[in-house]
Amino acid sequence: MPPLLELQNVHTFYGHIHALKGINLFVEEGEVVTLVGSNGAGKSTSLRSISGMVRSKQGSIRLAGQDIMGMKPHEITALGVGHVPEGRRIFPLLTVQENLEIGAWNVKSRSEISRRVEQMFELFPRLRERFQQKGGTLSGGEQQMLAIARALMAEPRILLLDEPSMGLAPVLVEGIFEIIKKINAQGTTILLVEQNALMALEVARRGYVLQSGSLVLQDTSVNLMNNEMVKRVYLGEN
Amino acid sequence: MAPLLDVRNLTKKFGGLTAVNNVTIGIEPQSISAIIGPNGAGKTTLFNLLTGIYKPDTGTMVFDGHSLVGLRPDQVNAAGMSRTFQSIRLFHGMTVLENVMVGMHSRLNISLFNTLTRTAGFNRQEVHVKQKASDLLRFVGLAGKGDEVSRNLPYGDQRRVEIARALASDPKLILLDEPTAGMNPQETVDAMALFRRVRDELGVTVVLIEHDMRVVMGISEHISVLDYGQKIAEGTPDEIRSNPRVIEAYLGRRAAGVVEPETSAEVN
Amino acid sequence: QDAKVIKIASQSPLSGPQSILGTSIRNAAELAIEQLSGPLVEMGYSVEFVPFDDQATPDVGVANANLLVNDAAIMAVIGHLNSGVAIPSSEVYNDNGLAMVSPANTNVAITDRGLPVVNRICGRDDTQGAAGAAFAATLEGVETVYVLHDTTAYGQGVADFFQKAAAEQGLTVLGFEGTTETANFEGVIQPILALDPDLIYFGGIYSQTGIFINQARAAGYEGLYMGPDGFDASEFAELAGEAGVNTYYTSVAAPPTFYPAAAQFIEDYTAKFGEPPQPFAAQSYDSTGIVLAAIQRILESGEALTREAVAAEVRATENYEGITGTYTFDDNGDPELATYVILQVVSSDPAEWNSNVVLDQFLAPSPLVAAAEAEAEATPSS
Amino acid sequence: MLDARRSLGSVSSRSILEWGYRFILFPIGQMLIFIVGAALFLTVLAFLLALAFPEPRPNIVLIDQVNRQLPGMIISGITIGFVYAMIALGYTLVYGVLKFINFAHSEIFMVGSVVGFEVMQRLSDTGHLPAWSPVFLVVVVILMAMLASGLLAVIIERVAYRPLRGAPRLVPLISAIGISFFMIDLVRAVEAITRNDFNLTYPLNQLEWVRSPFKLVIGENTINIRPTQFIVVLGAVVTLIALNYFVNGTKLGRGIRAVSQDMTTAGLMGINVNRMISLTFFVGGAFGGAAGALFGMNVGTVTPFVGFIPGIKAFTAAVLGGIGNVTGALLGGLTLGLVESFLNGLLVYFPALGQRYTDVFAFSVLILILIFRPSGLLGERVDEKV
Amino acid sequence: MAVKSVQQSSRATVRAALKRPAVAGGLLVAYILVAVLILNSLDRSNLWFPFYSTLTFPALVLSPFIILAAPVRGWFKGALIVALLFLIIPYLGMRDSSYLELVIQICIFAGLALGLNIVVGFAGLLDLGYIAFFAVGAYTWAMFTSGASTVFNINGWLVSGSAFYLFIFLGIFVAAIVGILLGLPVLRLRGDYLAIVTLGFGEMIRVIANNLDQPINFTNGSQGLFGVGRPPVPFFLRDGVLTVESALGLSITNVDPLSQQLLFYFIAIAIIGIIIVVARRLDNSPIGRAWTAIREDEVAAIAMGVPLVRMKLLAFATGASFAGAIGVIYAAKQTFVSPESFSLIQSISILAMVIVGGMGGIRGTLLGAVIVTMLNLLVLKNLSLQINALRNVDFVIPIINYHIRDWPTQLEPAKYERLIFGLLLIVMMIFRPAGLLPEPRRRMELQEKDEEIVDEEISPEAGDEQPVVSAVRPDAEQA
Ligand SMILES: Nc1ncnc2c1ncn2[C@@H]1O[C@H](COP(=O)(O)OP(=O)(O)OP(=O)(O)O)[C@@H](O)[C@H]1O
Ligand SMILES: Nc1ncnc2c1ncn2[C@@H]1O[C@H](COP(=O)(O)OP(=O)(O)OP(=O)(O)O)[C@@H](O)[C@H]1O
Ligand SMILES: [Mg+2]
Ligand SMILES: [Mg+2]
Repeated sequence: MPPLLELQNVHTFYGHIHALKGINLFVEEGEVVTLVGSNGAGKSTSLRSISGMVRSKQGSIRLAGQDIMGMKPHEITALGVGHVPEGRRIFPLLTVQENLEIGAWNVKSRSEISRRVEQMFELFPRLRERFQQKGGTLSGGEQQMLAIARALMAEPRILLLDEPSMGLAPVLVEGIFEIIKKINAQGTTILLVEQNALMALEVARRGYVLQSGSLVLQDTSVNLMNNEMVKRVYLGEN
Repeated sequence: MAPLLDVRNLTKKFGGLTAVNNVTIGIEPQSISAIIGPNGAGKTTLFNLLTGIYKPDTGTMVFDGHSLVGLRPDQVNAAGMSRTFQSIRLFHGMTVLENVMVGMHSRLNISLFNTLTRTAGFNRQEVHVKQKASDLLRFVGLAGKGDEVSRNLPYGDQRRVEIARALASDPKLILLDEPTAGMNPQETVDAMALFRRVRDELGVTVVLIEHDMRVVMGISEHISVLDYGQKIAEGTPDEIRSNPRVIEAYLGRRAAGVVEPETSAEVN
Repeated sequence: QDAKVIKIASQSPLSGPQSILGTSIRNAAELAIEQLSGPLVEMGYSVEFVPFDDQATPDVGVANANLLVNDAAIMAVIGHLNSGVAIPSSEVYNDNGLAMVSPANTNVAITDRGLPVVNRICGRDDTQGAAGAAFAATLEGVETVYVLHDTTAYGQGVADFFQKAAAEQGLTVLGFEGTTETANFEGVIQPILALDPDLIYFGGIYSQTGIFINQARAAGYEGLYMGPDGFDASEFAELAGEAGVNTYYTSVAAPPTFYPAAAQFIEDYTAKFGEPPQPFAAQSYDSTGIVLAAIQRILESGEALTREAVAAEVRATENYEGITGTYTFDDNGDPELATYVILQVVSSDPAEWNSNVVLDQFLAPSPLVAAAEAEAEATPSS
Repeated sequence: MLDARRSLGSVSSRSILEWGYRFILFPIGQMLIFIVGAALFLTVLAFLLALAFPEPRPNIVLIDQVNRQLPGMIISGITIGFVYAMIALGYTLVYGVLKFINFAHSEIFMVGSVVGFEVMQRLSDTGHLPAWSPVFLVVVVILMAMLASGLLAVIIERVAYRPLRGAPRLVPLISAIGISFFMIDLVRAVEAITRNDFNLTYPLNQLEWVRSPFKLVIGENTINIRPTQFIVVLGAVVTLIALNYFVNGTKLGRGIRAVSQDMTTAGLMGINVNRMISLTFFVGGAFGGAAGALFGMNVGTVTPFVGFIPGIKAFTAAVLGGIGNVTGALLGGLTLGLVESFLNGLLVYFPALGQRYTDVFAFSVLILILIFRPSGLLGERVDEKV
Repeated sequence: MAVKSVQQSSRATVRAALKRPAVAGGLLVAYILVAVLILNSLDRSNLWFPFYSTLTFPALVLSPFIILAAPVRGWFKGALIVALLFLIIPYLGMRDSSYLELVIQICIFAGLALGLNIVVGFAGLLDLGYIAFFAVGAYTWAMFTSGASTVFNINGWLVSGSAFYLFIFLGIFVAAIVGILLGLPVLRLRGDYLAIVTLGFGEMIRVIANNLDQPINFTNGSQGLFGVGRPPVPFFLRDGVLTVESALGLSITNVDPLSQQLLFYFIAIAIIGIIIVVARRLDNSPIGRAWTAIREDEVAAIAMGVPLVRMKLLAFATGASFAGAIGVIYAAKQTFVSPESFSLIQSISILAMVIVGGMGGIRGTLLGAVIVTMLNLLVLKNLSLQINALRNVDFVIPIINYHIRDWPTQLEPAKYERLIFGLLLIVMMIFRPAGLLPEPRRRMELQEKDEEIVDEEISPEAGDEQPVVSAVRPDAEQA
């Protein structure tokens, strides 16, 4: 059986900037996999290439065996890829509830949508308290929860998370990682990008290390945490 | 010694929300201080009030003997207080060098006549501006990158450009809003060294907002904690780390425990 | 062997809302060249016609003028329709000694500037406005008037003359307003309804004034309606519909059907262009004829054919027998005697336009001629 | 009115009554309150003016004139105000989504008015016109105009704006101007060939009901309300309510709002962004078309140049209300219509000024409002969050 | 394969050869000479005159841009341009003064475009009422010297033509003051709000000009001011014309108007020269950097010490002053000023020049002005003239055997200049969104954008703005 997500030799460009230089990676069903790398290494670009936000020039991207490269984002989303983009990007003038409903755009049944909204409120009780509030007025942590919940509304097979802890207070960072574990436990496959490599490796089973557009390391989390280079550069130990 | 910046009873409301509530903070000259607090606590708003981007509802802000209340941002900048932004706001289409040169605006003699006639004074000033801008770029570690267009720089470098740009107006005090957000640990360590050099070598007082406890605890001498717009604690890193209210509202148990003093003190 | 080329240009709006009149001026000039250039062709010349579109816009008119003066073969310009365009453009013609004969410009400044190259064969707004006012004063029950204009050189000019003459005639002028509106006149109509004048005079052109009266009647206006020769186009009937019936208008150009000599012209024009000539078409035909005759005289006299000569010879025109009358220019380029008529719209059917009834008609001398006459009268008595 | 306070989780769980309140009663009430308020305010100003200048011109007692003109000014102000509002919606919707001013919108409006004419003229040519019932006729004319203008807007977006998405904002502005020039002349060419004319007069005189105004007697004054004015107001209200429902009450509307706030993320949510943008253009264009047909019926004659002035006015109205804000467009349009109507009605009596200065004063009002409310009447005041 | 590579390499050699100064310079000279020779031999009586002149004259007018871009020495460029401006064009103008007319019009619009470029391109303020300042300049001169009976005329206080040069400065000054007065209350507004307010101001100025004939006649209202004064032609210019005439054996019939045109020609290129220098010096200075900063991010700019309102006012006033100077020249050249010349459409077409050429860049803006003006005044006009000429001789298109005469009058191209212009605008924008000659800074921004856009629908940048009622910058959204 092919892995749920598989990238082979993916090249992506921004204008003349060669951001991804032949990435190979895979994610098995049910896994949490993390991508670690410094700024500009191409982590976000990898996720964007998968979800179709940027079009890769070369290589193949497969979802459960189906080639999704070159598809438009809304088509890829329909196939079960959820993406929580860098910087949350919730719809600031829609209410929390509307934001969630937008997440289930491809779901026709009203009752199904209501059921999922209810489910999200259970996962993130904080959102239930604010369901009528405009997205733009939420605090950073709340926005992050909303962004994750919104992506989950489509019940994706795989969730791409881009730096969910960025700019959050330490106490919230803990909360977010708890939630990631919880979602995964409920059966969602997760590809996680994090600056906070330590915590990312703690929740992930496997990890990849990216350096200026290329993969330099791949291993289980435990091994990576003990790797000297990883320790020095990404875990801040010397 | 009189504080360089003396903020008293500052309040700012947005509609029904009190973003900054009766905050009093004093910043000593030549110090490195941090302001921390949960998301939405009002930290950035405080910076915006100080730099004239928002007008306070009540309260006083005295900087270097002059009141800041009612000043426009450019006047605040001219008075000697400069800043960076939480979300990087470089002039993306301009080169790195030009970005820094713009930062010098309030220190320049801008005369239409001189500009059009290209007097000797004008040319001298231009040479000086360029020289100083490259010096600053070297200072923040971007020597040789002056001609790149700023939007093409990696994120970490963009943060450095912002700092160089803020330093260009020879400020007495610089406000850094989450300067290491999105940096990896190695870059963060470098950044901390840079902040120290700003204070030690340039004599500029530093105030920063951060969520990264390694930075906060590692370099700041004084920490103020905001929550729901109010100051809930202040003191040295050690005092803050053990303050139960701060732990509950902000740090969480893990962050409070994980960061060992030695780890952060050692980095350079 | 190539024939020597003489070109005659026309300038009139060929696009835009007034292009119906403008195109008619252009077409009639073309027809005139076709029909009247025979003698010149016999002398070995070919006469070409170069129409320009001034878009009823001064800027464009002047730009065209600057363009066409550089074609040395162009000997004269027929045009324009709009005084606002003719005045600045004629300054350019004047600088280059190029003769202009206008079939339609009624603004006083056209000729009062005394430019040697500028001539017209139609009447003037001062006389037209005054004639309108004098007529209005004779209408039963008319004591108050409300004067509108379109803020153009033409419309405002003639409305102003009407207003002054109306006051002199003892009528009360309730308002004098300019409007550039072209579609929705509600705002203009409200105060008129409140002031309830006996007559509205609108110094403007049919494309605007026709729509206006339609809306004014719908809003409840029941008084009389009057205007200058800008009303004179069959399109007025179409735009105004029933609301336009009985409208009075003055004109310096009676409908072609009014001139016995123009019958053949109407027939030829209709045959060539597939529609009947609009007002000023016959005048355009005559303007062109005057130019051609002048050129013919020069060639016959053996002089060099230069623009200066043409301009001088056009000005020297005496008793030219056109299809719309006999023309002699005074020293300013006005026709010594001009026709003025007062007409009334009889039907909302555009096809009936040429059967509008002529209520009154008179020949008035140009100001120069009038002054000379006055002097002549004064001299013996003193 | 377009503030979605709560999204429609499920209609079934809510009563029709509540739905009716939210999407019909509430918006109508809001409109009514605003109209009455604005008209009252301007009336008071007019009377104050009359007190200050009792006799601005010999033999003119201003207060009498105001008395006589008041109903007429209000009615015509509301009529044209609704037309402005409907056009303004097109500007505002497109602005909301693409953040640029669709300068070609005035031509979309013009095409609506021409299509309205064509439909009626065809009916008239074939002799069907007098036979059709007024309601049916009006509905058909408006729908055809909406369809044509809506499709046109979609085509324009595809041809002239989509290739420029992501370019600096002034670039589509220029191609919009190009489209505008092109459309004017194209319509002119078509009409020139088919009708040899471009003053297009609606064959309203064949319709008995159009010619009989409602006579409203107030005191000694009789005010004629033309049926077309009535149709304009009614048509505008109905379509505006429909739009309100569409934007705030339907899933597609929510999609449009999402796209307008963040196109990229909307794509990630599974929304086909291009389709939403086309839809927005269709809706905005259809409104422009409906406004065009209503305008045409009201004024009687249209030309290919008819779009320019209402276009500028509606653009002003959109900005006045707060560009990007749908309710704002409505209020802006009504405000502008009423202000203009009052200015037109009163400036006449001041010899040194006159109606020629209406636009000057109207723009001054706009500038004043913008100085005190830099984002328009309803524009939320965003101190940019830094 | 082999063939292809040979082709490629030969193409490469050609390209390399072209880069050599000698070759490039020779080609340039040949290019200009050929254009001049063709123009010189063209005769208006030729049936195809409009067609040929449409092909060649633009080639000549555009040659400075090619010269500037060519890989030749600086002095050589300078010499070529001087020869073009001071020998070739005046000579052609003596043969056919419509060329002078065209070049003067181009200069007038180029001056306006450069002024607007300061406001829109440099400082990023969308001004839709720019033409108002042009009007202010034009009226400043026209009011005092017109033949119409304005208040100045009645009192007999007529300014003599030689005051013209003084009035250019007065025009600059008055327009700048008006710019500041208008700008003060509104420059705090952002983006599209500023656009509508400037649009309103433009219309207000026009309406006021249209109505200031009552109660006191300043502007002669809608009738416009005609017979506006012109600067006296210096005797040497007229003598020069006569000398050249006899030297080259031309027969000039209109010596006086021609000398007048030549005078305007020299004034126009002088003023454009000055404007270019001023614009470049501004761009390349702390002021220019401050403007760019404002354009890119107002909040950051003000926080970095750039006084927003003052810098915006400066941009507004500078742009206005250019228009004021040009306005004085325009009034004198045209001898006629009326409110109709200052409509919104004019503001928009100047904006179109700036954007078509390449916003923010001086050379691009000039190119935009040249191209748009030539399109309107030469190409489209000539198209109509050509068709008309063919119609006059009953020309038959050979193969398809079509009589031009049969083309319906309803579809005369003269009536559809706007349509063609509109189409060209759209096409130009689609194929060169950054303008024909983009400023490097903007070109780069745009290229990245283009390619990063995934499927055409998504620009990843779009979202960060506060939506709906946004505080947007007037130019591209660069997140
Ligand atoms: N929109 C863009 N336009 C141009 N270049 C870009 C863009 N986004 C990213 N890049 C470039 O692509 C490279 C990879 O960027 P990417 O955002 O994927 O990095 P990242 O690993 O996610 O870093 P970060 O930790 O900063 O989020 C970098 O060099 C970056 O400068
Ligand atoms: N311009 C504004 N309008 C309305 N509310 C605002 C504005 N600026 C800030 N706020 C609100 O004020 C509160 C404080 O915001 P602020 O940005 O100062 O938080 P912060 O402490 O910097 O948080 P973070 O760590 O997430 O950056 C938040 O609730 C925010 O939504
Ligand atoms: Mg990233
Ligand atoms: Mg903050």
